[in-house]
Amino acid sequence: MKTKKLINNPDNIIEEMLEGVLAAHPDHLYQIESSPRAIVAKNGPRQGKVGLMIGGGSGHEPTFLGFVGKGLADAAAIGNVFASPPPDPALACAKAIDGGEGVLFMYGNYAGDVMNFDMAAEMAAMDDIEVRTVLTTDDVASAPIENRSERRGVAGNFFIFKAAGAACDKMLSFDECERVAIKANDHTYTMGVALGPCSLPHTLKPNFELGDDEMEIGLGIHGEPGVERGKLRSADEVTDALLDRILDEMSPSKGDRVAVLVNSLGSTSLMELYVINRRVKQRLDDINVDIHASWVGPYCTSLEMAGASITLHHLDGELTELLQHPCDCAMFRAG
Amino acid sequence: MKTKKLINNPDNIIEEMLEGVLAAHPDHLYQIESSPRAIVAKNGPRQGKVGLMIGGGSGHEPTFLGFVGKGLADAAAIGNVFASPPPDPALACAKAIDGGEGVLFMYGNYAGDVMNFDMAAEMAAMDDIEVRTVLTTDDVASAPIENRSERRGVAGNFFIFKAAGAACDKMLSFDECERVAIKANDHTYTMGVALGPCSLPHTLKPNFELGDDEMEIGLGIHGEPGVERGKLRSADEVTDALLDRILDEMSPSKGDRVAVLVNSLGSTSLMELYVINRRVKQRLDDINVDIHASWVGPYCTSLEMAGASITLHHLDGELTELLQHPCDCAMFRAG
Amino acid sequence: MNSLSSEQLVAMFNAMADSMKSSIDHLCELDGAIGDADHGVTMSLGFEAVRGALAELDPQQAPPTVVFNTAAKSFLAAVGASAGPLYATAFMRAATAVKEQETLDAAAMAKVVEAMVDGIRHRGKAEAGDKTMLDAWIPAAQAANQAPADTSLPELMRQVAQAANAGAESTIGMQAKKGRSAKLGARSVGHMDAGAASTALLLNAASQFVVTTFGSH
Amino acid sequence: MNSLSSEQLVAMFNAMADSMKSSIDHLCELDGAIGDADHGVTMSLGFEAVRGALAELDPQQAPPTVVFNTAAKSFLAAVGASAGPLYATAFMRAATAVKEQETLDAAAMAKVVEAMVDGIRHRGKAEAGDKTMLDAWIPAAQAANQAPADTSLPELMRQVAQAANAGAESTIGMQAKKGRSAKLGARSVGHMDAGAASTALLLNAASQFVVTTFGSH
Ligand SMILES: Nc1ncnc2c1ncn2[C@@H]1O[C@H](COP(=O)(O)OP(=O)(O)O)[C@@H](O)[C@H]1O
Ligand SMILES: Nc1ncnc2c1ncn2[C@@H]1O[C@H](COP(=O)(O)OP(=O)(O)O)[C@@H](O)[C@H]1O
Ligand SMILES: [Mg+2]
Ligand SMILES: [Mg+2]
Ligand SMILES: [Mg+2]
Ligand SMILES: [Mg+2]
Repeated sequence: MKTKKLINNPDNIIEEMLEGVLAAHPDHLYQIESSPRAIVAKNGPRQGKVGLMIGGGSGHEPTFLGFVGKGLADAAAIGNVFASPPPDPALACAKAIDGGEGVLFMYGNYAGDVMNFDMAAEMAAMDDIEVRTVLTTDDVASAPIENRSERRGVAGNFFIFKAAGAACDKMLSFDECERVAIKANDHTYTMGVALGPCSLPHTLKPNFELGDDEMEIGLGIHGEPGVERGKLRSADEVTDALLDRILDEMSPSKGDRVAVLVNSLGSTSLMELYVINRRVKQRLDDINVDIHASWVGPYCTSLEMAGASITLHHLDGELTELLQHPCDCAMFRAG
Repeated sequence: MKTKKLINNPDNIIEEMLEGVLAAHPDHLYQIESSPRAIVAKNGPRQGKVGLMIGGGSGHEPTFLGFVGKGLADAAAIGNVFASPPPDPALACAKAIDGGEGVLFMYGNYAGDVMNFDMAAEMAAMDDIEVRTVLTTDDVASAPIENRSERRGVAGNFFIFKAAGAACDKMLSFDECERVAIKANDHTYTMGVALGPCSLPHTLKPNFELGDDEMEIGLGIHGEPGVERGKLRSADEVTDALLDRILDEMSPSKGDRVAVLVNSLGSTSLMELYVINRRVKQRLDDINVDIHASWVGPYCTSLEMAGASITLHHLDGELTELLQHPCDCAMFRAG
Repeated sequence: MNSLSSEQLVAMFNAMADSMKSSIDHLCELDGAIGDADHGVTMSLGFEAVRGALAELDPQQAPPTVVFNTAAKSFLAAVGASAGPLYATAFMRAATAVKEQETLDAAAMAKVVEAMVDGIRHRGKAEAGDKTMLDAWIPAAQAANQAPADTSLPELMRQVAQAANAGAESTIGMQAKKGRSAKLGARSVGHMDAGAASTALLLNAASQFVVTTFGSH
Repeated sequence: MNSLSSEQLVAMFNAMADSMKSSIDHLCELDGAIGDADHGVTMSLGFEAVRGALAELDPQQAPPTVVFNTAAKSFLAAVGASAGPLYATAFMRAATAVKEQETLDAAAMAKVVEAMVDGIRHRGKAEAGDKTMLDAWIPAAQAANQAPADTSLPELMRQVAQAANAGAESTIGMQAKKGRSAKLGARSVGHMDAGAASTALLLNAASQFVVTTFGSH
């Protein structure tokens, strides 16, 4: 049995998606003609500003495309479904957004992405564009804390890119932008749970199997196996299991502030997400942690995967200011 | 086999969802203490302004809750999953948002909603609040054009509420607000397709059955049977089938302008929606119809149903201005 | 002659609540075929709310009219949907019909059933043959109305329930005209209407309760 | 001695493309067990792009080094992922290794395989035993390197393919250390690495092509 999808020839799906994106958001985005997988913000890049390029495999929409715009990322390099883009679109992005101050590459920590983006960075250097890279590693489940740098980047990208994008938009120096990006990543913690698989457009087959009554905690946003498989539990119990691991690492003090993201992996409904968000608020209230702001919805998906993730972004004055900094993207606005 | 969901006791799901919504959007929304299913905009209602109340069953989030805010709806009355709210929350909303100029009730045309909201309107009249009702009937598939008033209201609510909310926010008279609401509804056409069912939290059983390779055109946002069941076709073919019926009725002239909504019923991914949007643009380009703006995403869902709908909002000068009027809601911003 | 006290009326409501609770999936399935699959949930939530509200009453102080009015308000407040206004109006009419009565004998119960039908008809503006709960309620009221004056309460309720059963069955062949399933046209034929099905279940539960309470004569 | 012309080298790439195309589901399933289920799609898209780019070449004008360089660029541009940089680097190294050659005999093919391994190792920084495609490529290169000087091209390729098969098998027992599946730790044991599996398939297709072209000796 094949998963049903509203698609045409899967070989063209990324080009067709991008055509639809450009049709919907002509005021925000344009495509580089010679490198159509390079999507650039109409009003973002400018002279004297550090450029911010994000990117990775497709299938996580609105990540990455949706976060390109004034105040956030200047460009995104778009790969096939769950596959890093090759170096070419990243290089094209770097050239398009370089304002003479250097370009920051930010993306989730996956072997494929690192190889491709590093190749692009080397090529950019040959064109006298300085590239620095900050990998996102917010997925608490993907490696123990001692190996934080080995962790994957998942939904927490949202906060990390937001902070870095704000720093760039405020025309901070390359050093400062890089520092802020690293700090934002260090202050961001995500835990996810999957209830059901998704299918790649080419295969239309579930990318993993899970029992009819099972869930898997820590499963990656490409279906990579997680840390604990077990019987599905109630929303509150699952929320507690995810939060416990986050809070354990973050170890907030009374009066600390956080921003919250309750994210759908695809088919988990807003109704469920808000039920989870309710529990997050209860738990944070219990330990006297203030919620500065919350986002609830599909921000970093895995096609139609069922499940959700919770991200806490541990704020200080600087990160709060960056979070509040306005941005205007194709699929996201703030401030 | 039961559908897996991240929920607690289903008897409490609406209360828990609302708690999560209020936790996430405290600056936008409040709950009327004596009638907690009545959700009111913090900055919307004011003296001298016609109040706009929307509402209906839950499970369509961000419809209705998400469209409450300054510039759009002043309040929403929230029912159980797929069930009209009783009169009480609607009455409480009416009282809370009455600015002395009357209150407009707008909601999809379903027998249950009509009975409950009409009872609320009668009760409001006893409290000297004038209520007028404009039903949304944008679902082209749900009745022939001769019986347009029998049609259901579906994703087109988005444009219809937006226009009416803008009229109210501009402090137009009750007559004018009502006229605009009726006009916006008359100018809005939706066609949907379903690929898979959803399950109510209480039963966790699929609300309809569809063959492994089948789709159903015109299926309602509560799973009500549609007009045509057949083998799943390509995104372009399905888009054409939906658009053909819309364009046939709307019969736009060259140079006409529309706003477009490509909506996910729940688990259909943004990637698929943008592929569809691409085809919508191609078709409209072909007949020289201008796209003023497009929205692509989950705007009117049916829990985790798989499928999508296309809405065209046939613009004139007045409707364009209303569409552009700014609004600031919990889950939607424009302008 | 057999006559239901307020206490027994409350117990009858609880029996109906039990029946709805155990029929959630069945009624949702019927509603799913031509509607939105929630009728079982709605009816059960509604009757559970009624059960809860009636438990707050002191039946010694609350004549049947109060029981019906309490049922009306709690049912409506809990569920909305189509069933909410229809049953709330029905119960309010029943409350009016038995305003003077301390207990409910066969004649009073016949009035109750007829009043409920009036209420449902008034609220929903549907007609016989539209494929709604009315197609079970109308024959039920006719059976109550046509029963000879000396019919016992259990016998009356048995006939009422039987008529509702036949009425529910008859909806299978009908084409829907009111409510959500009306958009379906010919595709609605072949499925029993969920509201008619729940009507039959409710009246059977009521009849069974009366028989258990008073014996079958 | 048997020696592949540029035209035959292109045909060998096409045979590998065919093999990837018919293995999409199999390789995705392997990748799904411990990775992200896309390896079959990536490899097939990549080799189809190579097929397309090589079809544009005039093999009369394009020595093997150009074929390999063309393959590198088209593969990388089409797919990215992990496989993209790894195979692109491998093909570029192969192009350098055969820069002077008009045709590829057994010795040249041995150099190709060894150069590819160097490229993959350089790009990915993985080691033998990390449960990656290297665990199929390294034994393949060893087989090529250890073959006596007089080994025929078909025989060489047969040994190379066999070594890759054994290498791929050996990844089943390994714990992943590089790539997406590395996060898995002990749970990766028991599954064949998808990249090692595709390596074996590629080298078998190449070997089969050579045998078909030249006979088995
Ligand atoms: N106008 C009406 N008059 C009488 N009964 C109606 C009417 N509209 C709907 N019904 C009944 O209500 C039932 C559906 O109830 P329910 O599922 O609880 O509400 P909803 O239709 O709002 O989902 C239908 O099966 C039908 O019997
Ligand atoms: N650093 C590396 N060195 C060598 N091979 C690697 C490395 N990382 C991954 N691989 C190989 O790549 C394969 C996965 O390729 P593919 O699925 O195409 O890319 P991705 O991991 O980006 O989804 C793995 O099975 C493994 O054999
Ligand atoms: Mg991948
Ligand atoms: Mg309903
Ligand atoms: Mg229903
Ligand atoms: Mg992979």
